[in-house]
Amino acid sequence: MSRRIQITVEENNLSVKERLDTQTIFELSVPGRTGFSLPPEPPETKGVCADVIPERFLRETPPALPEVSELTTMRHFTHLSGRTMGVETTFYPLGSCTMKYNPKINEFGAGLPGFSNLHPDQPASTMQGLLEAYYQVQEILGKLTNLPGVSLQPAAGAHGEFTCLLMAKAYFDDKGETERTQVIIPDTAHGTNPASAFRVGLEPVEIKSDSTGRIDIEALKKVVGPRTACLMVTNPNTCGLFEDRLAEAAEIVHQAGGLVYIDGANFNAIVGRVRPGDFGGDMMHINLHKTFSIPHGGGGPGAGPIVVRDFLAPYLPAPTVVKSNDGNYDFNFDPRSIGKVRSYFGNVAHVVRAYVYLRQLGEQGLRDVSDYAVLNANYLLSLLVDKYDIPYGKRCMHEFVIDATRQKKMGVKAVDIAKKLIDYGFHPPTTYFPLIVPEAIMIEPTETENKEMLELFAAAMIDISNRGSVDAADVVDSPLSTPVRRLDELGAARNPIVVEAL
Amino acid sequence: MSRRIQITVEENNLSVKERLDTQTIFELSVPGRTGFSLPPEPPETKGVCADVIPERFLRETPPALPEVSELTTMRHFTHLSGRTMGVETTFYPLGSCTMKYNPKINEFGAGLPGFSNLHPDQPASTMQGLLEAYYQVQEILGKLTNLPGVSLQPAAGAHGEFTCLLMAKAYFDDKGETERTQVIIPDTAHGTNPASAFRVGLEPVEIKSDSTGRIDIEALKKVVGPRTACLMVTNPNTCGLFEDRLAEAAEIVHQAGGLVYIDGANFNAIVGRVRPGDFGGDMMHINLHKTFSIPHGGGGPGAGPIVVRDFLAPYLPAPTVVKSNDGNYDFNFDPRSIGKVRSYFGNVAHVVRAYVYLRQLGEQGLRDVSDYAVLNANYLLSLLVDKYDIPYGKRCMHEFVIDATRQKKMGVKAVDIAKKLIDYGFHPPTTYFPLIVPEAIMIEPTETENKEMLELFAAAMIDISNRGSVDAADVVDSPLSTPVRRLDELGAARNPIVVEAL
Amino acid sequence: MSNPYIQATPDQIIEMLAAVDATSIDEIFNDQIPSDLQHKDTFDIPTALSELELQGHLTRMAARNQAADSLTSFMGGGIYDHFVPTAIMHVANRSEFVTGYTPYQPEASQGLLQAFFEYQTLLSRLYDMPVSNASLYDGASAVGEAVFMALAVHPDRNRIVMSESVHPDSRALVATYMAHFNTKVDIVKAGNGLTDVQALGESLGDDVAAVVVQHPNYFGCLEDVHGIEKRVRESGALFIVVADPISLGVLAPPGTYGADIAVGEGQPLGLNQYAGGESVGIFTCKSEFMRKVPGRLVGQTKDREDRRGFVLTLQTREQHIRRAKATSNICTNHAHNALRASIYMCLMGPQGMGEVARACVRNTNRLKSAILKKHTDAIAFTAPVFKEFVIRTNRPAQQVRDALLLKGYLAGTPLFETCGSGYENLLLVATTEKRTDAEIDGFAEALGEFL
Amino acid sequence: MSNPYIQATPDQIIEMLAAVDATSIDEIFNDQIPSDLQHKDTFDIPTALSELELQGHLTRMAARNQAADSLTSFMGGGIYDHFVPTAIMHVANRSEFVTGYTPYQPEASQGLLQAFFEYQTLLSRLYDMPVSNASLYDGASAVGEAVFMALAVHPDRNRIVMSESVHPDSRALVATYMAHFNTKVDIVKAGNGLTDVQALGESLGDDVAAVVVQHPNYFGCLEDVHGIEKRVRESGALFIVVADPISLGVLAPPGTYGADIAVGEGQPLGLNQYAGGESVGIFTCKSEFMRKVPGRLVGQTKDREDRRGFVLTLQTREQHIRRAKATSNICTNHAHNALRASIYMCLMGPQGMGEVARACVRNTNRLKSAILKKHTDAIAFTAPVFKEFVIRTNRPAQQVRDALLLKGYLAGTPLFETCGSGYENLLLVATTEKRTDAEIDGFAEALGEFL
Ligand SMILES: Cc1ncc(COP(=O)(O)O)c(C=O)c1O
Ligand SMILES: Cc1ncc(COP(=O)(O)O)c(C=O)c1O
Repeated sequence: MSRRIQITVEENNLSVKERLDTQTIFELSVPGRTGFSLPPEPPETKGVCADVIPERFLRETPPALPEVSELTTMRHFTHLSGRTMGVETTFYPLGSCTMKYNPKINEFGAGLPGFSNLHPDQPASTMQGLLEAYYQVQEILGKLTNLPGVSLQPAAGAHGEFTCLLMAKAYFDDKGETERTQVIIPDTAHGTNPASAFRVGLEPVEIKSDSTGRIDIEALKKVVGPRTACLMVTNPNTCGLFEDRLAEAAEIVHQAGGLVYIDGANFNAIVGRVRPGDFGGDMMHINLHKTFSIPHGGGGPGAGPIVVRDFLAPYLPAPTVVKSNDGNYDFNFDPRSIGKVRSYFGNVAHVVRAYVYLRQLGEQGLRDVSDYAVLNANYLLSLLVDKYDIPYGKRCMHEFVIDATRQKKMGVKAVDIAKKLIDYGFHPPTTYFPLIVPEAIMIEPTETENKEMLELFAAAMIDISNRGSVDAADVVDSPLSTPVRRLDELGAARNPIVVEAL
Repeated sequence: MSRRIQITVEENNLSVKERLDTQTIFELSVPGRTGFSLPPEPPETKGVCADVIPERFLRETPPALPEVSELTTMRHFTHLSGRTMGVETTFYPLGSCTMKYNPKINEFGAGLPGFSNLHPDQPASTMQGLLEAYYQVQEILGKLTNLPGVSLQPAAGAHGEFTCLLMAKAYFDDKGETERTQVIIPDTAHGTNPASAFRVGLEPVEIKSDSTGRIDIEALKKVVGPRTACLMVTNPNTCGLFEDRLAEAAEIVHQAGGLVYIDGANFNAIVGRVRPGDFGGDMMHINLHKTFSIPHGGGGPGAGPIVVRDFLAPYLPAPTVVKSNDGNYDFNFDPRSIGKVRSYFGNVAHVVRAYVYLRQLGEQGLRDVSDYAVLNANYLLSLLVDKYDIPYGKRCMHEFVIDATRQKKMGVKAVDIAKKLIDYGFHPPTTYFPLIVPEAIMIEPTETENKEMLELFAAAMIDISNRGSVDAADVVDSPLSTPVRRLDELGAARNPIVVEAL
Repeated sequence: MSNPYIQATPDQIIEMLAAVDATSIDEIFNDQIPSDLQHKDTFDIPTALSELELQGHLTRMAARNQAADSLTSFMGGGIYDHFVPTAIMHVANRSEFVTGYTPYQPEASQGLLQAFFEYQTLLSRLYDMPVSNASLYDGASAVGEAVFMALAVHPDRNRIVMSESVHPDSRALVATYMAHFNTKVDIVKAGNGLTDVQALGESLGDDVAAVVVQHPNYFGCLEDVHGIEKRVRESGALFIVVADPISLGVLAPPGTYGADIAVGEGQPLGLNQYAGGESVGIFTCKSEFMRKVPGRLVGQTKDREDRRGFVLTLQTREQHIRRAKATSNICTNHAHNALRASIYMCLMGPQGMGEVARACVRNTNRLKSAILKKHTDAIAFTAPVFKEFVIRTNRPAQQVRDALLLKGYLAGTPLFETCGSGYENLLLVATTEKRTDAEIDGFAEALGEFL
Repeated sequence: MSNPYIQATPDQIIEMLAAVDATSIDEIFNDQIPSDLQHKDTFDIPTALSELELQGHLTRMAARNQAADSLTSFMGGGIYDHFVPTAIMHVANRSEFVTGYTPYQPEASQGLLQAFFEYQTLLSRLYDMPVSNASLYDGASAVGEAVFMALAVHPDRNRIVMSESVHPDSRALVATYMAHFNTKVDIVKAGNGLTDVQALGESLGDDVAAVVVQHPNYFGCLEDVHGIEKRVRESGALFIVVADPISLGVLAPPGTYGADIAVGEGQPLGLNQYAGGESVGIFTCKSEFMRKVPGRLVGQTKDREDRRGFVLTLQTREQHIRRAKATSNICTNHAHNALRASIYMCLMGPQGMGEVARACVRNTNRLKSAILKKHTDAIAFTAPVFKEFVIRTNRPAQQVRDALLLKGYLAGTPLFETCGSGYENLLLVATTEKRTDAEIDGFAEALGEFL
């Protein structure tokens, strides 16, 4: 990340360095310049559209895309990458996001042309290698969760939630229980949970967590009943706590005829050790881009496979992959399937990556994931416990939430700590989530970080708190090392500019 | 490139950010940590060495390599890349180095496993695709230079020089002219020329350039004679000037029984327009990593193919690639060959890259190379001509040398201008070469840069000169935007530390 | 250690356990998780392979697929064998782009944010629509989101009208998405390869929230978008257009014929085919709907020192703020695929987009003519097309596909497989800019006996 | 424009020409180059192909090679099918590393310089030699440079003694390099696969500047380096050792047995085989020779603010300063391959280097045993080996190689092709850590009939 050096050759108020680094690709455009290498266009092709396509269908002017060279394009995006932090730039303890290292052998598999050049409408016989990967990932995810019905179609976690809730509705419809329209969701839940519920025409019912940050069984009992479609729980929850009474809660919901949905975003904490099917889950999504080492791509694509109990499996989106007795693989379209939630087969390249990861780690390697994710989180927590308020005790699963209320009193809020961390060279943790902790800082180190890094980060956190107590303004003034300082987000929303003017 | 922000958590005098960014890989090592994924070692393998290898051959302790994870390694080298400028970071007008854009389609070709997994001892019948690329590159280079004997073996330009001079010696030996031991080299020559001459047991004889920066024909006449093995000329020369009397000079040398060697480092200026065989060259090396778009790799590998006249072709290093009547390709070992100058076949991946480049550009595209390399250089020169001394007039070939003597008088030397350019966001040009221009700044924009960039660079150059006249110290104090400021090179040489102490 | 990515050394584990007051990792778990919930048995999953072994294993696995790098592809129907410039992956694969998360901390991710802002601008200009979001999952779910948005714009309407010529997966997806949303989805027939505009007009009413049309449609044909728009406008419904971005190199963009929302599948913009799995959902709309847009939006703003910068904006639309009331449940989107599509559009520019599109038109026309020469009735639908069309075969198209596979062709999509009965002898073929004249002529020749 | 990498637009060309006072580009050339030197005719080279066409063209061309990803390789003799960790290229291919030049401006290239400093340190530690340079071209030219350096150290000596068991290309290269340098090169026989130490001793004298031995040698055998060193030491010549870096995972490094200069081919350190074309010349030596080292050296120093930094150092050794008197003519080296080798060594560390080396020993031993079981005389040389050995075949080894190719094996190097007559029925095979037991046993089986 570059510190701006003021240089005096200015034009439009931009220094040379800024002009080199910060213009948009549109500002770099020069009429007539090109960046492609296509076969020369035969003269007769110039007029082909007029010949075969009625004029009313034709575009009058070419689209106003930038006219730039390949070199300009490469430099431009290289500059943009230089203004972006990633896991290979620095520690990225963004809570709830499991920013673990993305192994490069995954990319080896995903990059093979034998996978990347397939067309989805090819016959299954011509993609047995791919279907085997699909089948294996289905099998393994089913076994890790003890929820044997698997679909790799959903494109992300939220998409998996939505898909499972659709399946729940179809299931209740089949049973004639159309009055089950409520989804019970603890107040620690991620925003996608209520949003997904709404999307399938269900009504989210929020319940408050108890003082330990977990499901309040009494509160649950109050709302559960014949209108309950689902209880939707994240386990470990977003406070980094294991819902140790979830089996009990599930029992209550099951008794009332409802289903239990597990938001598997935090599966990294328990993979290889606890099977969500064993603590009452009936359906669950898994973020391959969290637990299973798929890179996040700056926001996506991810992949949100779902795993469900046997009796829900027929409703899975179509198709799934099955293995026949002769050892061949094929697609299966169950007539009871809820249908399609995505075109074709899901985020295929990610399934290949996950296949590689699962095969490389195996059973013991996966158990190591949760072991060391939890050890790292507890160790980092132990380093911060003196300086920061710890709402939920000294033990945590793979992540933990600290509360900067003490620091806020000195004039340094969670957001200020986050920004100052950037100047120390770290990507900040998640802030202000979960909503039930006022100055929440949610820290997830993951199993792939080392002790030295955790200590360095803790040193920075402690130093920021110390600074805050003597000179809050110094912290509030951060970040200073970034290409821009704090941005006017309110202004952006008030008068939104979402495309560059022509 | 990041500006250092001082953070107070210090340990060994290093801030957190410095510890994240600047440690050596050895400092990051932790005993017992590993970064590989190999099959588990069978227990019996642990002792296999003791079983089959006598103890005196065995290592007592493992090598003291760093013990780091894959993630640490990736972060470490990612940080190092962030402290390095490249052509895709910024304009890199390093004179004599032809820092043009390296097309990505070259990498597509070079990266195909069908090329990269070949073993050199495989029979020719199993690598016809590779041999075809070799053959085609040989053919095309021969035609572009009108020097039809081609070897792709030399690993770099200097290696090509050395190889050709060896061939010249072999040739003269065959003719019984063993007294030809002198190589006449103009004072503008690159240091590799005299160094290569010395390496084959020849004696470099330097001649001064004339006042136009070109070969002094009278000076040449004085030294040429029966002891002359070669005249070694760079054309265009390192002042960016075409040696327009080279044909005449060659005539003189040929009359005296000598050969003419062309240093083809500047071939980019004339490719597709002038064939060095037509202006008297008998042998020449070509830097694929200059004219033919091979990336420089931070110093190498390059590739230095040589092209020679027919009568010298038998002496080429072995093997060359030939095409037989049935259309198959094979290796050819000429008994008169000087032998081997490199193991196997040269820098094979680079030959593939060059093949791709030559095929993509074709004849007209190659001519465009020199056309626009020359236009760009002349245009940039025209923008600087008012502010800087121009030793050799307003016309140049693909590069030009300016003299900062005027600026030096204000207290700003060529080196200061170079360093200040870094703060403006550019890689500096070559400085203090050629040696005959005291405050030489040698600028080579290449054909792949655009007019806007040339103007931005010129603006920076002019601004630096202007600043120098009012505040020389500001320029001398540069660079400030880099991870380190000017380094003590003298101290480094006085007390060399070339490996990290254990 | 069985997991090569874990860095803790035995010594460090001891130190860390001491610091957290535990004697073993198990103890930390046992403190928090009832023992009976912990699975002590094997999971019975395949044994671990090292990276060394995986390189060979994966190479062999990929070799069990037959892909377009060894076969000649005439596949289309949503995913295409278009040219992918090599430069894209070289810069898109920089680890900052690959490994970063959604840019929640704008100062640490200005590069990503600017890239998404540029993506939005590029799509807005290509589709001639004032607003684009920062990507959705794929083309089909973009249709689904568009329908949801239309229902939010028209909360009093509960019917969607869709043409049969929309991609079958998009149709299926909308059916799934709406199944439990108290909304009816009516399909208008497209018998001769084109939406029956008359029937469409008749199916409209003031209960219709949106009409969805694809242009060029699934069968390759150009729809009477102007005629359709007029009818949609009259009904007050929103006009949702699904458009292939490559077609917009030459075709009039949805903004010019009155689309309220224009969506599409972005794979053709420099993404690999990847069995349909390397997708990006394009979502653009009119300005008036900006605050109802699903997914991420990046906005331009200023920092404290008045420098331009970019942030995620209008976040109050989103689930993490608005929860159930959000405009969509989307969180993770398809950012990296959007980035790659952006790089593609930058490299191509207006001229390259035009050349690619014209080459598609030309090649498709060449194949069509060659086929017509073989059999004058072999082209199923007569409407003008862009880059694909439907062939009528003299036997079930699946048999034709299988026979041509043996000759080295990926011969197209037997429509029976995607559209069901009634489509037995129809084969959908696409001809992109990558096909050479020799390939096209050879394919026409090979098809000959099946027409 | 036929060249896709040129950015000048027609308008800009006009402006630029005006600025330089020319009416055409030709005029700029004509001002400087006599017209008769300008080639106006065609160059008759193959016509241009666009990137779109090249992707297919190159894929087909590569498919005309049969490489180790589809065949099982037992090739060795200098270039090996070792495991290449995937991570290497992901970070080494960052464009800053790929496109930068030699770091002449240290402030702008600290990353490269530090990487080369680390490379030097890694090699120094692996070979147990106090100094390493920043790379040479390849293993063979590293031998050549070592010999040159020895001659510079001993300007009064003009003979080099080399064992026949040194890689034939290295021997050939030294012969070429010395052919015109007034230096004689004597070859000591290695009849039974090992240097004849007796004969070597006898060939020494006070005119010998250096003795070159390879260990493990070209035939795979471990040389009596201790015995040789003693004799070399007595003669006052420099002891130059060529050593495979992978072997040093288990073998005693050259520094422990008195090498003055230790060199090697770095391909096994994570570089692709690439027909021998992805090489790096390893060059290490004793401290006393530091100022005579060929090629680049990076040194550690401080900046004005006392921060650690790195620079090219001892540049007065080099051609651009010292010209003819330079320690070498090398300018461009093999920096990027050195970088990749560094990354390999970091990933492997001491433990990985040990495991790889032991797996080579184990696999080689397994193959040897299996072959011995087939035919007790089939192993040509009895000396202990590291990862390769020579098989005696019952017919010319070239025929064996060709026959086994049809069975999917790259069966090794027929020594006749590299060592000439006398070696007709000898086949050099290597067994790296990548070979599985099944592959080894299958190969032994397949060899059976040829022993
Ligand atoms: C707890 C939780 N649930 C659900 C999600 C949504 O997953 P996705 O972003 O893959 O849609 C997230 C993502 O951050 C999450 O943290
Ligand atoms: C004029 C000239 N000659 C020769 C060389 C040497 O070429 P190489 O570095 O490829 O050995 C160079 C390299 O900079 C050069 O500029």
